[in-house]
Amino acid sequence: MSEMKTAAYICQGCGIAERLSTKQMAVVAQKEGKMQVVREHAFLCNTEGVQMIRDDIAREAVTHVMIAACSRRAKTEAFHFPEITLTRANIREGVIWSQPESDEVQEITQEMADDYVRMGCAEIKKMKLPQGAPNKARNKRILVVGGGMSGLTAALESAEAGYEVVVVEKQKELGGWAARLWKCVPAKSPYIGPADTGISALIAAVTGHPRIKIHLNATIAQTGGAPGRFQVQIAGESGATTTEEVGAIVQASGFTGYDINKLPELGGGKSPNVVDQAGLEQLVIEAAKQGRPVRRPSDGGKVRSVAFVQCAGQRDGSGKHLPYCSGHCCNTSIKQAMYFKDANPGTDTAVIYTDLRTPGMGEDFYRSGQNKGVTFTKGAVSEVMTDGDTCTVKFKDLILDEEGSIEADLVVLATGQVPNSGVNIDIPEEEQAQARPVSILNLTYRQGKDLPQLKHGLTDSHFICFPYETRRTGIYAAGPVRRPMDMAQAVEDATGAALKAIQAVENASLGRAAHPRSGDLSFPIVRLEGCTQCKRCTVECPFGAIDEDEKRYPVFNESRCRRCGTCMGACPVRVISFENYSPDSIGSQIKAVDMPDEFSEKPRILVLACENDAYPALDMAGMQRNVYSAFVRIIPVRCLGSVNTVWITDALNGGWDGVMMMGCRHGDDYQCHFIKGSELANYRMSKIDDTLKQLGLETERVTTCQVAITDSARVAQLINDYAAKIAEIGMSPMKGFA
Amino acid sequence: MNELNIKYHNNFLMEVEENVEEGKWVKMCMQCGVCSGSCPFGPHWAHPPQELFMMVRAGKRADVLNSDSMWMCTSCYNCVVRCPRKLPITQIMHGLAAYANHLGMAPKTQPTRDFSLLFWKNCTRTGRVNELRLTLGLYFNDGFMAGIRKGWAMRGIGLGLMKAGRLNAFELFKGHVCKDRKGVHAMLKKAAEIEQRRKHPAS
Amino acid sequence: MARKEYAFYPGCSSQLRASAANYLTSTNSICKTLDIRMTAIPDWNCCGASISYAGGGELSRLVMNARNFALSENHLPGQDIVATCAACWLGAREAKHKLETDAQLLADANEALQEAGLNYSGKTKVRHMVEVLIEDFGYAELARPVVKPLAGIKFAGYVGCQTNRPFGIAGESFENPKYLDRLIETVGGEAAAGYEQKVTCCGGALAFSETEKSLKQIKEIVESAYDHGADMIVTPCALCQANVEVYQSEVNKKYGTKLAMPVTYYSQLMTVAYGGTAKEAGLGGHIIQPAKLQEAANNPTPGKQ
Amino acid sequence: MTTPIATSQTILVVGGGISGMTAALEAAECGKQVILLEKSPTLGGRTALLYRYFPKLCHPVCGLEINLRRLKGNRNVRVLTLSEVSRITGERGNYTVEVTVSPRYVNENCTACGECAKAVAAEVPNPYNYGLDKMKVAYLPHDMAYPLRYVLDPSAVGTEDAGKAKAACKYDAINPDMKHEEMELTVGAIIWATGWQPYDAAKIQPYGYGRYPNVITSLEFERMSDPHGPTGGKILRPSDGKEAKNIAFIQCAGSRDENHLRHCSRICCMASLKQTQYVREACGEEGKSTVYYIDIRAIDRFEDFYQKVRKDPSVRFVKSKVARIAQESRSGDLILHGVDTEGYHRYANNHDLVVLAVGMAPPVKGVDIPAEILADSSGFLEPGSSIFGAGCASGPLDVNRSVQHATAAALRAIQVINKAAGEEASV
Repeated sequence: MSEMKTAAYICQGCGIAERLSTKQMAVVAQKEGKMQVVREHAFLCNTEGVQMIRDDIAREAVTHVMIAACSRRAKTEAFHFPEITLTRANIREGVIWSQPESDEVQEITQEMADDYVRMGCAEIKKMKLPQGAPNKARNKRILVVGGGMSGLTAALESAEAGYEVVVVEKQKELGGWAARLWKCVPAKSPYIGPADTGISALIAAVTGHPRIKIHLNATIAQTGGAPGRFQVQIAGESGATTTEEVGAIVQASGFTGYDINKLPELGGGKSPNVVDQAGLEQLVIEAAKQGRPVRRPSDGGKVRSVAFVQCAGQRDGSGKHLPYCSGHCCNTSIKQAMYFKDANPGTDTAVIYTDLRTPGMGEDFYRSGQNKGVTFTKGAVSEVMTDGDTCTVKFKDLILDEEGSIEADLVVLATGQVPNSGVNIDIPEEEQAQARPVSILNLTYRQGKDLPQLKHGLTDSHFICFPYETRRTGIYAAGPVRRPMDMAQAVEDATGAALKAIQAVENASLGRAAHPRSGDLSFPIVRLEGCTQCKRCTVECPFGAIDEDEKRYPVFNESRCRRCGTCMGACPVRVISFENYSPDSIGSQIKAVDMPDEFSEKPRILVLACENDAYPALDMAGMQRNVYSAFVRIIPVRCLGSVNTVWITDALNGGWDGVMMMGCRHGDDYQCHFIKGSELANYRMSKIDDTLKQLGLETERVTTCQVAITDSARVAQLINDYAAKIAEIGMSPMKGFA
Repeated sequence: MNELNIKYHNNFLMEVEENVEEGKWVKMCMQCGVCSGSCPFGPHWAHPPQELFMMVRAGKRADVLNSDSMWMCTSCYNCVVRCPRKLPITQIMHGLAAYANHLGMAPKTQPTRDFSLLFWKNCTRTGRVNELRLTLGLYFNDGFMAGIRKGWAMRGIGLGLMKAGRLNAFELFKGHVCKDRKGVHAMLKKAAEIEQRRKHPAS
Repeated sequence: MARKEYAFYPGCSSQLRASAANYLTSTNSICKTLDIRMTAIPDWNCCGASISYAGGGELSRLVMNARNFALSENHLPGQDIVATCAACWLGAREAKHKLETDAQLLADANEALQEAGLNYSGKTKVRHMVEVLIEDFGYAELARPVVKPLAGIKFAGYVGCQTNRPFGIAGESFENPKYLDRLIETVGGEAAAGYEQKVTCCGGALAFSETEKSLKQIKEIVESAYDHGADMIVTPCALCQANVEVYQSEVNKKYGTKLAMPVTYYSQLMTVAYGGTAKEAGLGGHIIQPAKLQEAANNPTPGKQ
Repeated sequence: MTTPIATSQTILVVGGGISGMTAALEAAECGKQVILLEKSPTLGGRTALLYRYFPKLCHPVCGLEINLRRLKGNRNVRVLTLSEVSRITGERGNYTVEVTVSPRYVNENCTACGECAKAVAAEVPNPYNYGLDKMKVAYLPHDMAYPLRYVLDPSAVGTEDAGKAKAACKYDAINPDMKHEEMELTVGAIIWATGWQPYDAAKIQPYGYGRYPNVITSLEFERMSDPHGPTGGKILRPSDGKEAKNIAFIQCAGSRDENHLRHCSRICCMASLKQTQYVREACGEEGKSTVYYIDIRAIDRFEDFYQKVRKDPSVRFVKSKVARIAQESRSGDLILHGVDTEGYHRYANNHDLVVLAVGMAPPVKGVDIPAEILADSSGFLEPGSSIFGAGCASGPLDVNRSVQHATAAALRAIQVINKAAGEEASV
């Protein structure tokens, strides 16, 4: 784009003109804002108003536009000018709707509006139209790690959408757990009996697919690069490695069954007649191969009675075993009991459960199990005795409220799924569990070899609305490695993960950000000559986007980056910025406001509000006419993580009386969309007290608070309380020194 | 295996399925307890229906058949219309009671059992119920003196009904009857035979 | 030729000189008014009722009903069987349902019926008198003959169990059936709104064998009627009528209460409203006298001398 | 309104709840053209009417905000509100879809300034609060509504309110003469994300919903707990407006019941566990919650939340399907009758409010859709249908799984249009 031509448009609609002097705002834009074109309009968002702006862009070659009207969250369809740089001053929600309508406050309300115009004008001059990451990454192949049900599904679905796929499976054949099942729980009606797993058909489809390449007996020796340009070294049996270039990765590394030897009280490892669900599948498959009924492992005797113990080593509160429920086990036990009932209704099968969990259509399957004569009893199993060829399951029958016992030839322990999620990068390697976990991806990332884990070793997303947020752009977990699940869900999950992988390569090829700033073309630019190699950016990036080169300089991988600006906030020397969001674009706004002197009794409070939750809450405060102090000036930020302490010190030096930061909730149930942003801000601000003392300022002059998007009433209260506090401690002594 | 070892095996369940009216439904209970909570005589059940079903599945044969719980069923059908699994609970209760009685395992002095037998005897004797005999029969069921006592206790009612013309002394001598009594009896005899045949095809 | 014809199944208690004779009397009266011809099934027999289960096996109890069906088919072809007694209706209705849904049972039943020289095709419909009134006539039709609206009398509509569950009257709910209240209003009476004990069980047959246990329920059924300021209880069920009326004295003995709540049949209300005499309404047959209804019966019909 | 240009390269998403929005956005962010159809005046669906999500107790509108921002920034998605599919013909790769658009009576000029709402007098039951309160006939569905445009309720048309609203609008945005419109769309793939319906609680007769004012549904309870809801976040008894402190949660209200819904609705256990925490939030130590359940279905890592609530002394669990509810006519309190089946204990428990955890019924049908659509025994869309189910239209799912499912549906749709375009090989 050629040289900058700025324009300011001031809307008079929605009561703005009735409440404020738009003329004066126009003057401010012209005189102080130095806008080259300044226009007022009675109804800026209507076709005529928008056409006026378009004409200026076309005829006057306007490149930078500041619109003073409603919130940037409103009228986005009308004010859509992708070809120019745009910012908006929030005069409607932010001023006239949040301020009372009365003459005595007219003056301070007008000051508020004027300042927002000043800030908008200051900001727009510091913004550039983002061009998208320069070194675009164009590889669109999808790497699928794991050749089980999830992996094969992800591979086939991606290939069917037209994408090249590379599958890496550590075993010598495809199929994973699914291939080790005799039958599976039905995924569609009728839900009356065990169904075919369909795995062989899937294997055939994958192996026969022209766009799918398969590596068997292979593991990932190393993964470097970024979305659109991953370099993956695949180690074969011999140890020799081949390198594949791919654009995105689906990690479907599956799960390992919980070791029944850890359950001796339930007979685990003490008798061949006590097996886990996988063990039973094996027995059934062997029997089927030989065309005979399942025999008792210990002596090949007849199996007349089978007992299924649910939640074995699961839902455990003691901390010894798995704390979670694996979801599929109830249906799986019903299915396995049906194996026996379908073969010989005379065989006794009992399922001992505490909560039977057969959600959705599983209820039909449960009914069918009962109908086939499977006995269900609500009981807590205390012990499985394994002396002799018949086992005795001792339990408390919770319905009959008495001790019960079942004699069984075969006892099946419904143990849980342990995710194959590799190394837990959040604890130092030396502190890793004695059984040193083997890394799955062997990422060369500065922040560790594998995907970050959420809890219980699961690589699940923390976000309910966004299940594919793995904190490593372009790498998506699918299937039981992400969360315990049954086969039907794994298929859905893998298909969804495949889409996210495809989306990642498409975004990377256009130098575009992925969720939550989807489509953002800006990207972090670093002035390395100023860098002090402090490594804060590389350590604090929530998405592991920044590596370090041998000289310990940061290496930015744009296509891994989510544009949250945490690095920008972290940088003590302010060498990191975005084209349209930088220390300067915010700093200049802070400096732009008209600062009344200390006798004016007009304090100024800077509010830095997270644009994801706090800013919408403030908008809605306006929509609901929740009045707040006219002394605040609100600046939306991408995330509190992007707040650089220089803004705070600049503000205080510039005579601002208080600085308030509004971010998302942090802690275990954090709601920050960039994972650690609000927490980091909180941490950084805790360090700022010394600076304040040096300046001879009260620590209350800087505060941070956690705000939810629904806090439209609370934000107003928070502001007013803080304004009162500032009034209490008095005006800043720094005024006039700047 | 003795009864202790066949706990939670299907032996007794199968016995119930073969011999008890609607017994094949017992296995379908999911232990929600809505039946137990719906019964107007609930407090008088040592084991409410859903518990009886669990006991059947747990193989507690004697405990079930000796119980007088199922004799508490008033045939109000509350449980039936509320059961989320649509079990015909009223019929199953009647069936269990009848089967216990058939095996001679029902509690000996169970008034409803006595009344039930008496009613059937009474109504099949002539094809129609003889209310006076039925009432007296009930009183005198466990001994003459007891009958006098109960009769005396209820005399108000008896006399009241007489006065109201709703209990008729003349029924003692010649009450309501079916003309074709012979046919009725033959029919019932045959029905009994057929039921035997169905239960034990061998014999 | 009557307007409507049905095969009548009175049942043991609703026959002449039986405990619910007054139900029969009043039913006959309204049939006269509505021009319904009810022909008793020749030589009908007892349905076995729910209570006979320990005595007779499933099939035995079934054939008792099948016999009535067969007789009806032979002698009153094409006519629906109509019962007034809730227990008789339910017994028959259930039997009918089983024979319909189980071909084996039907075959067995017919094998047994042969002994009595009978056969049942499985066609006949089994209905309750209330169904006939509501479905074949409708409330408007039933209101037409009303000459003596029962204004000023408040009735607690006690539906009980067996006309209500498990089959019930089409379109009615198990927990809060409304048809009885509507019948009461149809004849100009006031229905006690929100009468909670509407569908509470009176103990049924167990009122005889387990009187002590049943009294509590009967007490609640009656007391709730008092709480709602009802002058009397109305019911469609002979057993409910008997239990709730007859055992009030026992309740009083046991709980020291002074209950004396009359219990009547809807058919008695209709008879009186249609201008019938106390005798035609069978109002003599009560232990606790439905005074207000008797009064109404004895008052001259407006516009008649 | 002009019919948007659509071709066999376009994906149609029916339903603007979180599943539909997700499917549309995920496809659009892969560069595909999408039309997103919503029958109500705003996107957001049912999740927009929830107070908090389990297990994090975070706010659904937070995710809605992000999705709306994705939508505002993405020109590949065209949104049609107040629009319903009336007929679909054709097959995969080439469908013709007939759409009926109901009038909003408010055009694009609307700035959401709210003057029309001030002007009108009449009120109607507010569907966004499940009828617990009323709203003006000129209204903004809620603060997160998208499009951010007012709506004139059809009941106002032809009344003087319509005139008042029109007069009050400076921007000529209100037009009471708008008519229904029919449009025909050509699309390559269809994603069916029509969500779910709460089961009609009145049908569960023993619980007296509709007869007893203090028996409410779990969805009504969500609105009641929300500070932006009809009671300002106070849990108030409908009968007398008193604060409820002793609350019963009845699980499987309709679900797992052959008289009602044959399936398990999956979410209700977690929803009630979550709502017990609302009681804590609203009443503190005084709040008491009792959960009546058959099996607590806290699947996979939701178990953590269940264990947390188990430890909460203010929450009691009773393993029992409540048999019936009676009302104490004087106090309006409710007496729950039943049997705790863990060892047979009869109870008659008094509560001042009862919340029925109503099940998920499939979306109401009545659309003329191609025969090859498969439905299961409960009427949910099955895998293998030519039209791709997304979210709860295909079965009872929680939000997380709905989104997962919708993301998968987006890929299935992309496969179809890529094949139609013969792009597969060329990617």
